[in-house]
Amino acid sequence: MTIGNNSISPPSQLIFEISKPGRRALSQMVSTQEAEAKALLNELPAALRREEKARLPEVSELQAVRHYTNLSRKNFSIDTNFYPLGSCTMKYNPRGAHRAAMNPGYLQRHPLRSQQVNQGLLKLLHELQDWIADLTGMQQTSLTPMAGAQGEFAGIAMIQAYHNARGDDARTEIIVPTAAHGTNPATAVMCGYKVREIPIEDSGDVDVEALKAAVGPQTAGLMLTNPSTCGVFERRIKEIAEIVHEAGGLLYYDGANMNAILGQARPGDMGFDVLHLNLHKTFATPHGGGGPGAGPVAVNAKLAPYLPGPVVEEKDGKYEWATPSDSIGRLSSFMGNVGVLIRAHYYAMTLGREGLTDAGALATLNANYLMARLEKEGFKVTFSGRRATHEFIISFQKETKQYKVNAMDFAKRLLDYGFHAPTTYFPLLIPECWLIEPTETEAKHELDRFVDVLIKIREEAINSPEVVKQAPHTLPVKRLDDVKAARELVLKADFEQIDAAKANQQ
Amino acid sequence: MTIGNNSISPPSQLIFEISKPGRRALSQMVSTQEAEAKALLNELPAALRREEKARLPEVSELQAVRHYTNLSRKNFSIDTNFYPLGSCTMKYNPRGAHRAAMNPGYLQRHPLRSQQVNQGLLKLLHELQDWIADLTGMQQTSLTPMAGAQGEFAGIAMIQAYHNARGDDARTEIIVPTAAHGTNPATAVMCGYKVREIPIEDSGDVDVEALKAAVGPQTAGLMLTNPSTCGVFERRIKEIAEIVHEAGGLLYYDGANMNAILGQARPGDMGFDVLHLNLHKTFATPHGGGGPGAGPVAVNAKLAPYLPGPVVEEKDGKYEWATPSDSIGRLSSFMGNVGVLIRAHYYAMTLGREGLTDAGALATLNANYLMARLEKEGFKVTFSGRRATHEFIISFQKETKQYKVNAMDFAKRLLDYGFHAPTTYFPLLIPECWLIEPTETEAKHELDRFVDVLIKIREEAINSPEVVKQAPHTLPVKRLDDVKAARELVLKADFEQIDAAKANQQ
Amino acid sequence: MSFTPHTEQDIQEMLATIGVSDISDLFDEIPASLKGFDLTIPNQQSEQASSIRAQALAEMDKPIANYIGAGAYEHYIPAAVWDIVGRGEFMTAYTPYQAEASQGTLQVIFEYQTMMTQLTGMDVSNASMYDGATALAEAVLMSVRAAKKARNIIVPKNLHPHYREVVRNLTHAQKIQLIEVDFTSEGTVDLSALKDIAADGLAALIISQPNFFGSLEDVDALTDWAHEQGALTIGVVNPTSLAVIKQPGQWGQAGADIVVGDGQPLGVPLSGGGPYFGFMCCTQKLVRQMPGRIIGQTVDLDGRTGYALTLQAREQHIRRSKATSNICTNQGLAVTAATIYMSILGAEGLEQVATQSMLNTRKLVNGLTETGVAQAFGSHFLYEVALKLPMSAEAFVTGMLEHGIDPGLPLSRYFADQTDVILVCATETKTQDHLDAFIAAATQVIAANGGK
Amino acid sequence: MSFTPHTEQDIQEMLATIGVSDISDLFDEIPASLKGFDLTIPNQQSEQASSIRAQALAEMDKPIANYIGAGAYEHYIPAAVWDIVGRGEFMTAYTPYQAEASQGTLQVIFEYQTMMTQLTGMDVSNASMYDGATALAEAVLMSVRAAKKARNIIVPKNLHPHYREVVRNLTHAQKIQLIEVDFTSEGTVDLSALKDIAADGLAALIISQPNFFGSLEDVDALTDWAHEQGALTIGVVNPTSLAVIKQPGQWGQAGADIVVGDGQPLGVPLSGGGPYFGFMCCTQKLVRQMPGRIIGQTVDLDGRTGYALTLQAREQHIRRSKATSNICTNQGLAVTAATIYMSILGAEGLEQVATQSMLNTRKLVNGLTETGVAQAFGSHFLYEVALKLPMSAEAFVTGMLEHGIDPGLPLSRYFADQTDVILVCATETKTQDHLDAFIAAATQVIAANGGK
Ligand SMILES: Cc1ncc(COP(=O)(O)O)c(C=O)c1O
Ligand SMILES: Cc1ncc(COP(=O)(O)O)c(C=O)c1O
Repeated sequence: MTIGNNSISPPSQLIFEISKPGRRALSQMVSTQEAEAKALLNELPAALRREEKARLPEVSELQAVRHYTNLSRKNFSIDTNFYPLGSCTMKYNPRGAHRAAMNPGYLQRHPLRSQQVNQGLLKLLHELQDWIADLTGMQQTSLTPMAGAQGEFAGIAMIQAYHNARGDDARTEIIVPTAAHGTNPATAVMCGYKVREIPIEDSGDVDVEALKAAVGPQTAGLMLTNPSTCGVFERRIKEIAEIVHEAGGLLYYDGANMNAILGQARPGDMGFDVLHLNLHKTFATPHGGGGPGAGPVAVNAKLAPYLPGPVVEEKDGKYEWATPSDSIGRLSSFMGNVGVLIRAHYYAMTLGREGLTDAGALATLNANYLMARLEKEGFKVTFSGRRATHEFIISFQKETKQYKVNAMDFAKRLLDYGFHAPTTYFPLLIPECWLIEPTETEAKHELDRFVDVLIKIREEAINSPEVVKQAPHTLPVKRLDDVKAARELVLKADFEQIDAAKANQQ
Repeated sequence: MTIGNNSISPPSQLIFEISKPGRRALSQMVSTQEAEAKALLNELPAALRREEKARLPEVSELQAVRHYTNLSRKNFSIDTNFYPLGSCTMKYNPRGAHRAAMNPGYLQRHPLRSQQVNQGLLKLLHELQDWIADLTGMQQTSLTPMAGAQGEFAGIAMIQAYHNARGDDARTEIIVPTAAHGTNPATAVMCGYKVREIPIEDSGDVDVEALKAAVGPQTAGLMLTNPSTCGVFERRIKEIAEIVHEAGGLLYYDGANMNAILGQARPGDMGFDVLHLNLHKTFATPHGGGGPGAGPVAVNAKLAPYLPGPVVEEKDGKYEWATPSDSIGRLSSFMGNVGVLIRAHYYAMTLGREGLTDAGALATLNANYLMARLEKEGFKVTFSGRRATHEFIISFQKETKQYKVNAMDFAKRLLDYGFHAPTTYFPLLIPECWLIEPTETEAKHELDRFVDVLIKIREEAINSPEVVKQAPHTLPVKRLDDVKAARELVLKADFEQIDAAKANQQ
Repeated sequence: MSFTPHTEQDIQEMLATIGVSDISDLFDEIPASLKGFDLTIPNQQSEQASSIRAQALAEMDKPIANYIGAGAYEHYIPAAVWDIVGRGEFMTAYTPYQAEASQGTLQVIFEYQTMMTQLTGMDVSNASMYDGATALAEAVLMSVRAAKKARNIIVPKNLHPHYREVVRNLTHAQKIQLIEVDFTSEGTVDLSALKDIAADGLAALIISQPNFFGSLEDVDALTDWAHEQGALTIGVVNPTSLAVIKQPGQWGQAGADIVVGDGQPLGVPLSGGGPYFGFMCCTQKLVRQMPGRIIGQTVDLDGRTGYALTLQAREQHIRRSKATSNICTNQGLAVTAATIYMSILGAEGLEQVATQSMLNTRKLVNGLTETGVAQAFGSHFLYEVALKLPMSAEAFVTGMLEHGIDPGLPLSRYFADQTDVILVCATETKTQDHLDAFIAAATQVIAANGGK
Repeated sequence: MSFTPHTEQDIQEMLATIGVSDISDLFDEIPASLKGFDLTIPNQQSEQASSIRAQALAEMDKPIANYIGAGAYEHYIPAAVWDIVGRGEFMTAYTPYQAEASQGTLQVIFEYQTMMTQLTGMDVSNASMYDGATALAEAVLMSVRAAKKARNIIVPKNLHPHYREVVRNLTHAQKIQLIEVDFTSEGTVDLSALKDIAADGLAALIISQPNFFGSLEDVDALTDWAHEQGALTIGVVNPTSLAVIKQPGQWGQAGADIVVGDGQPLGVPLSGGGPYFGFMCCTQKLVRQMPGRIIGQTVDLDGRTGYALTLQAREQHIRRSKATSNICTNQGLAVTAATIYMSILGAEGLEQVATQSMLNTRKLVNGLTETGVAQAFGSHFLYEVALKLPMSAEAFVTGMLEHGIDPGLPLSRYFADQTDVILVCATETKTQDHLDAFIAAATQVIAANGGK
């Protein structure tokens, strides 16, 4: 007798399995001049024409709607679950911002629309540029980078351009702490730099002595997040800035963690020369299951001439696209992820200075509260004794040893209880860790439930470890075999198999 | 070891349980003049003022979004499931129609907007009036009735007004077949009539002899669906019409089943004098979990002067609200469910005459195919030998006797397999029945799966009847106790209990 | 074109299974004389073409600043509301007949019922009626059922004229006597006229608070008077206003018996006239007389809480000709919107909506004083008010439309003698700029007409 | 104001648990010198106020008929697409790191990968890049990684100028040599010029089909030439066009090696410039050099099919400084839209979009002949074409804007000598009325400028 949902419902079909030759979502019929239109194909030389149609799905509109609606239901999301993914700032994405971005007035606008009829959008972007500079303590902003990583690229490219412009071209290294996000070293390499890693201390702060030893005439710059990915505030930040500046390097601020210090402290005041923000984190735009985001960069006066273009400038009440004098140039096809920028503008406009400050404060309160509660319940907080910022780290090293139930097992079991797992195994240098970021939009009640569930899972780990190690049990699939996925690469649907299965059915 | 979703997730909370005094979805703060605005309350006499605030939820925007998003996920719906609910025409609700109705140009429009600036909407409604008359073979339409039942009221009230106007006021009875939908007799009573029921024959057709015996000078009219709720076409419809007309009565057509004969036959040609359509069925507007629908009425020349108002008239290219000369008057606050009417207009405009005809044809094909397959698999088709229309009836009388597993048990178990159940125990006169309406927007593959699952459930009924009798097992709740619901009426949240539970938690 | 998924091959296979050769064979029971007509409805077209046309129709009329209330109110609706309401699982579900597969809809309605009882101060609520006017008509029928013999209903003349008409049209076949009662120069019910009406056969008194003119009634006195006559009180209220004025459950000594109204102000867009929804609440005593769907809490086989349609024996699909009403499909989706709207606003938010609307309407009245505009009736009002103009109200409307403003509803459309009175409503959606624009335009229009 | 749910009581309880008395204590590790600045960003406001302002900004500019293509194409998007994409479960999820809780997103991307390989005729696809230009830059880096030693890339001058610029800016730090090659009077790559380039050190040839001028290249010859030199071919294509023109997998003898482009035409609104998404496909051989996320099929503990991120060892979050790219967040939601769009249209629908667009563009060209407008280059084109005007293109744009038409992109903005050439595109969204209006307006504008 099998009654579970998993056991009686067929496995999720691919849209290609639903497809049937000759079927059309007929409402999408485009043209009443079909014959005339298709005849044009004959005017093209045969060598240029496509011979066989692509095997795209042939489904009705309802089949498509039902298929993708049901697929969506297999996701955890902010709208359905607590999602305390550290470093990712999964907070509420205001529906008002979504509405603002979906305004037909914007949706229909071509990126190269003549500027005299594009003033509303340019004005909006100009405001956002100003607000970002204001909140970060910088002087000027370019909104074009498409995500955090591209913001990093823009920043490091500007640092490079700055040194080059001064003929200071023996600087070949970017310094990055070991705890840094993977995009930091990867970016430095894309910009042609060598990466020099420096360790962090037990306190979570950068090892300043190691930094001193690392800087020199070869130092182009330092990339740093603050608060760091260890979930603590880099207390000696001004000293760090001085060390790097004295060595002739510049400081890049990875703004992924800016949510913690919104309205509390500004990277510009700390001594950073350039930064990016992840609007999809700090400015509450949705992550979309992997993007789009936006990673605007802001700079101090030193780097302003190098900003990537286009930026928006105001002249006599008219707005126009412009390219800074020594710009590192264009980094993407058009003007960045405008729809994301509209959402961020809406968010900043609605919260205003009080709201943004509150967001940082309550994000920090939530993290510190959750950390305090977990520590009291006997979980191992990695940087105990420090303030949590908007996130903090716990480690399951002890549980892994004692019960053979590791951080990933705890994470998977958490899914069964309806919570998305925190970030696992990041930063890489802390064993069996979780980086937990509750964000300011979660209620105390939710945090308390989270603690209760973790306690329960720990009991399960002791009493019935297999339940935890084989988790999840209640999701559309059980634990997936990652190794097989990478070993026997299947990266697209197998039409032969689909056709054979269909032939069999008949 | 409990791993099922039901066992580890807490029961669904009420929004009031999430609520906390003093919490606000702050983005909804209305006013920067709050003090000034609230001071106005003091100008009202104390006796008119509210003393204690209503206990509405106090939640954040995310809490509301998450709560209601998650609640929605506990529904079956057309967008997620095959939903072959007989008589309800659960077909695909085009998203294009939804977009048309959600156009801000309409959403912001007050119902009493000055007509000179309301021309677009009036034109749309005028077109829809014409199209409905055209498709039904009638002369004129009023769009105001809010749903099928109100359409019926309008129709019977018009019949009454017609007789009254002719001084023919001894007509006190409305004839209704026993298979009729409950709204028919209920409507007749609301209009002050006595209901006279006539039986149907074994073939599913109305017993014409019984009808002959029933009619007389007391007959105000007959209410009939065709195809009937037995899922067959009333073959002697013209004879029936003559009998009623000769007795001085009029014929009302309940258009709930019009989907079957769209473009194939027209009630007006059958001899009906008045009808309603359920736009939420035949014209594919969504049912919304129980409405809104729209039940426009269309009439022949005899009844045109009595149509409920307002209707839209055109004069020299200008459109205006008007009231027919001997109107039965206004039946609702404004002008019917305009948003539903916009969707229906879009649907009719998109499908056009070919598409609407196809819809009827393929709805009929789907029903006949499903009926043929089920009959071949040994299920009892009630009106075997007849053509199915867009729906048909099967009966589980045999299974109920043999395995003690009844139609409701089969229905509940079907839910476990991801299909919504057909209409159960309707029409009331057929024991242990299902009324099955697949609609034209479902694919053959879906119908085949339905047959496979029914076969499987029958096997379960034989081999492990308890599984079926206790079904469903995989939904958010197991079988619910209807009797308790009616006996121990709990019709709202119990705040005392909620407060006590909260106090306990602390 | 249609939204059908059938391939030609599907159709052939299906026909073969059925045992016919053509789809037309499936219609062979339809008499030939009924077939073969021509339709005049246009040809099919693509979604793109339909979309262009739908949008063109919607934009045929320019947006206009609306100051009409009169039973439908322009309020700001948080973006979250319809984003959630529009989810397929809410929008494309049917009435929750299969409770286990409809817990979403059912719990929403249960929460809605709770909220409505809180707002009105009544014991129970149903799951919705079509709209405010039909809800009132059903309340009248309900009061007559409850009263057993009495069939007289007092209908004040300051009740919304559409409501009066709908009550008449929906109840007259059931031999119900509607007795009209006049209003005073304050615009409120004439208590002395009331006292001339015989208690005999009186089933209910209808009280509209605020009434059609926006004036506030002495609800305590009216309620107590009705109860003294052995009649029920039926309150007709604006739900938003209940955030600030006395809830019907507290009217007089014993409270109202049935409360109805239009739920549109609670998160439902104006949308040219609907869909809105009617709400209906009553005392516990009357619950079995209530029409429409009602959701009850219950438990499942495991003892888990769940929700289901209940008291279905009142309804037409079970009780047929003996049902409390013929209503079947109601306004479920609009109710879902209202439930989410109330959750996001809360009582405090609703109070802000009401008080800011009051402030805006007052600003308008004050701003118009100079032009010679004055309140038509002397009574207290909230955010809708009848204003006496120094010119014809219809001419005023025509003039204001030139300025892109639909300034209100001329009372003359319902009360022939009130040619210079207009019903005006400025809700919280109006900014100071809007109000200033109204005042400036009105000043011009009135001046052009010869001034005050 | 913020979207926080904390009550004052919550805050006090939480502070007590933490053991501090004020939230400001939680920031006591931040040096005092960093605190206490003033912000100039405006005060908080309500959703209603923000909404009014957001809408006012959006409507500051009137809608305008758009005939610009140049890398972003106006196509009709079925309403269903964004209704489903906008569901919270798609929109508010993160990158699918926890595969079991992200099967929705993962399966969508797996289906997307399949569709893109079908459309391009390539072996594999990744899960998206930022946009077309960055995808091309990544393809260049990828080709250099694959080539091991060779670092020269041929970039035709008829490649979209923005793409050329982005390739330069994103690759120059890695010492990649970009060799420009000219175009002929037909607007297509000058094969003879190509032959002058040394095969030595050649990593790849970029082919844009159609190219920036809308002209179709001899892709077979170009592909074969590159392969003969031992270089890879990188195709830059418009995905919609692949419904009608030869898929890159079939170019020449062996097919292209890497194919990129902007996915925007597949159901993503123009939206002022984004978010769009870049797609990237390649041969199986190159898969491990591919940047970005890739989804693979696998099984769960029960043997059930499921999907997961795979080949993560290429990515920065695992491989850090040795990663194939620094890309992390990509354009997932736009990919979801494209997947649903392609499902609803199918190959047949996409072909109709392309051919109707071709027809419309031809109608425009034909309608303009009388005014002295002619094709600037003689080659075959699809639905984008460079037109030579009898007047300055910039002046033409200014004139057409008066008629509510943004008529195309003056080539002079990128090619100083092409002052009278404009790049025009009329997709399937244009009706005969639109085209007639364009022709009438253009006739007037040209006449006003002295005629042909
Ligand atoms: C600390 C840190 N830096 C950089 C990034 C990269 O940002 P994005 O994913 O927007 O490219 C992230 C986000 O994942 C991050 O958490
Ligand atoms: C046959 C029949 N008649 C009448 C109705 C009543 O229509 P409505 O629910 O729109 O009032 C229905 C729908 O439930 C029906 O199926």
